[in-house]
Amino acid sequence: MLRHRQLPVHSLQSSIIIIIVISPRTADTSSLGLLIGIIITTMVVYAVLILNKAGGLIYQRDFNPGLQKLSSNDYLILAGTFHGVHAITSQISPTNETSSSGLEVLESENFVMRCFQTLTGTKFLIFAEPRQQNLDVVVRRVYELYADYVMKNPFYQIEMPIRSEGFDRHLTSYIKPHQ
Amino acid sequence: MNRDPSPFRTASTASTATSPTPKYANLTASTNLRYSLTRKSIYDRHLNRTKTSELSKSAFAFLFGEMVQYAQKKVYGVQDLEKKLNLHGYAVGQRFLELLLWRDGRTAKRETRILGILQFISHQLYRAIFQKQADTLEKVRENEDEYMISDNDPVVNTYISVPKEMSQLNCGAFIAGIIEAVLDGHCFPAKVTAHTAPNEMWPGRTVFLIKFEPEVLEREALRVGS
Amino acid sequence: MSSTSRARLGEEVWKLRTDKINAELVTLTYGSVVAQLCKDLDGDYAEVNKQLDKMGYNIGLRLIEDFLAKSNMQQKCANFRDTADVISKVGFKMFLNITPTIANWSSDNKQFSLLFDENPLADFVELPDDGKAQSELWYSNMLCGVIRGALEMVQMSVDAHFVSDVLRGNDTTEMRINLIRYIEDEMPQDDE
Amino acid sequence: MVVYSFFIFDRHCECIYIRQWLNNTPSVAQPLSRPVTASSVATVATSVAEKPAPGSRLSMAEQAKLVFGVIFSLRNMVKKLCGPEDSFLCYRTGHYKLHYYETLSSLRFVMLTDIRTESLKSSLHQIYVNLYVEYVVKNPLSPVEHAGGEGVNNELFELGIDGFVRTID
Repeated sequence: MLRHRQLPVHSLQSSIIIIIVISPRTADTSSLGLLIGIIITTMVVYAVLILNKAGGLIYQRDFNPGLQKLSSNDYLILAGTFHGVHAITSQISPTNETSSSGLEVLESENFVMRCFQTLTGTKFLIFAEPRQQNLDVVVRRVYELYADYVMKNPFYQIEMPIRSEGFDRHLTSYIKPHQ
Repeated sequence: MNRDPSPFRTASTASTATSPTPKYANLTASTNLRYSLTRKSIYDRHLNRTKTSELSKSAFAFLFGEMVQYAQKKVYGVQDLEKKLNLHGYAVGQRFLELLLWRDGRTAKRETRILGILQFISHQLYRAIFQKQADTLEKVRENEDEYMISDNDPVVNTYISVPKEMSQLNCGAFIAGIIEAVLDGHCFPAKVTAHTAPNEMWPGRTVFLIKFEPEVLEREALRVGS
Repeated sequence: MSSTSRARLGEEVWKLRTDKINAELVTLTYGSVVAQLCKDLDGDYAEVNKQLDKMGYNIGLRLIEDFLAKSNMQQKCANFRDTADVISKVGFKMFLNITPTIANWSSDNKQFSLLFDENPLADFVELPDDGKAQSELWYSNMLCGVIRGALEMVQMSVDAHFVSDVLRGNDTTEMRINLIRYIEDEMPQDDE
Repeated sequence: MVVYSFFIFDRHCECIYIRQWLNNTPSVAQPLSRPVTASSVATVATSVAEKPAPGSRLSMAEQAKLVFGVIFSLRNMVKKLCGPEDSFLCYRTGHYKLHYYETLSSLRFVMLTDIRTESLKSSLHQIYVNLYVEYVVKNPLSPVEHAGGEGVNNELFELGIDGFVRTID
């Protein structure tokens, strides 16, 4: 029952192929192309972190080996530090733009991190293999899954740590096949 | 047996004889309600106006979620919560049944057999509300009075993750309430409950267990006999 | 962004990025919620209004994320007029498939009305003939709370309330939205 | 490509050199007339350092302090997440990109550019090897430590940096 379709590869590096799989199993039934797990064959996502608007860590999950294992306390500290740094990175902007965004992409020798801050102040941090250019696609999809399986879950309390089996499941089925 | 908690009336007054809907006696008599002179009242609008209209599933999910949260504040334990959701579903089911039968018009027929009514639920009713059929309809082998309708992915549960400490809860109790109302409306009184029964493909698979009252089975036996 | 491009965005999100559900299910479920409140609060409609607003507010706090995620809006609105446009043409469009008319701007551009030609929540509804519901109950009051909650999450403190409703025998259904203030960005403490 | 500014921090976390360019034309160099450190800068009231940098709401000294705070935190974060072998290279916001290079002797070179600029890791390394070592370290008149930027803002180094920025262009 699997139907495979290939989409035009726009704005992405040519080495990256997006295959859209319409599967009766995918329970995330967003419309059209979003029903769908997007498999980006060359991408490896290491981890996903979510910070609430006060800088508190509300979600941390490793998907592939690549980062060190930290204690949960260390993650909390890291999140708090990053939250502060993020605010300063917009302050030290040398340009005159009025709406100054904070850090969006961070690169080290061994990983790249995409940070997406929503207009509500929630931050999504995606850690992946170095030199990934298309993490924007991933981060948007993670935001959508968050809107669906965290925000629409009546048992989730806003701003609190996310313990949502549905979110875990859909995130895994979206991110894991990337390797 | 009026389980309808609503002080409101639905616009559809085409009642099936058996439906436990409120009395409509004061509808025509002396109403003190004000109506806009320039706007059509609900009595002037065609009942099929919204037959095919759609809203976003998100809107429903948020509304349903808030309903669950509100109900949760006033209950003792999972069973009580499911009961509340069941009652909400019941109120919705009563009204849907009216609409459905009215829309069937002349082709509407009264289901008199257990299998008939269960098929009506898992096909027509399910399609009308959820745009799909229920996934299976089975008889419980051990118990004469029990049947099961299963739904691999109930619409109300799509975005819900039940916390571990409430693992017995299935918010599909709302749909169970809808089913119960429709059975009641057809004079097949029954208790309907929702149970999580996941399989590998469908982690949210839900079974609605329908347990008929004894009189239903008695009547069925008589009809088989005749 | 112009008003027409907002409208286009709303259409696009509704058509391509929104899962749909039977409208009557939503309508009847909302009715069941209101009915339950009327029962729980013993017909104290002022309290029912308050509770509906509160529930809406809770929804708004969450719904904003769905709105932003699906509409892919990443820029703050330029001004409150723009915000009104987005609420009507994108927000209402993508959740309830309606675009209420924006009208009656105050001279300082901080207050406007939404006129609801259609209100899917109120299809099938007639208020109880008890002599007071029609003058006390705002049946769709949850919508006010949703707007208040959602805007608060994007740094706008507003007041929203209905001023008329066809269910009460008025010729229009009108919601008034009033910008109280923009909430300052929360900056982290400088803990150096 | 546009280079906005360039900072050097020494092993004491002190800012020993700041340079700013406006629209890619070299602006007047901004030597620091008094010691400016990440920790002491707030209290130092000096002429140049306290003036808001062009195109910025902050004085250059304040900016240097914040820049150091950011790179220091991010550098530590990277090492925490990926082990001490890993090193922080750069980040970008919607408006600018910050490039970072750290020597084994804990000198830190930081360059702010527009976001289209490719990685400047090797360029910063070149600045270290060809300019800093040549004109500062080997300069017999320059002190070993550069408190307040002493000995860094010499003419040859300045010219070298200007020339270099033009070549990156």
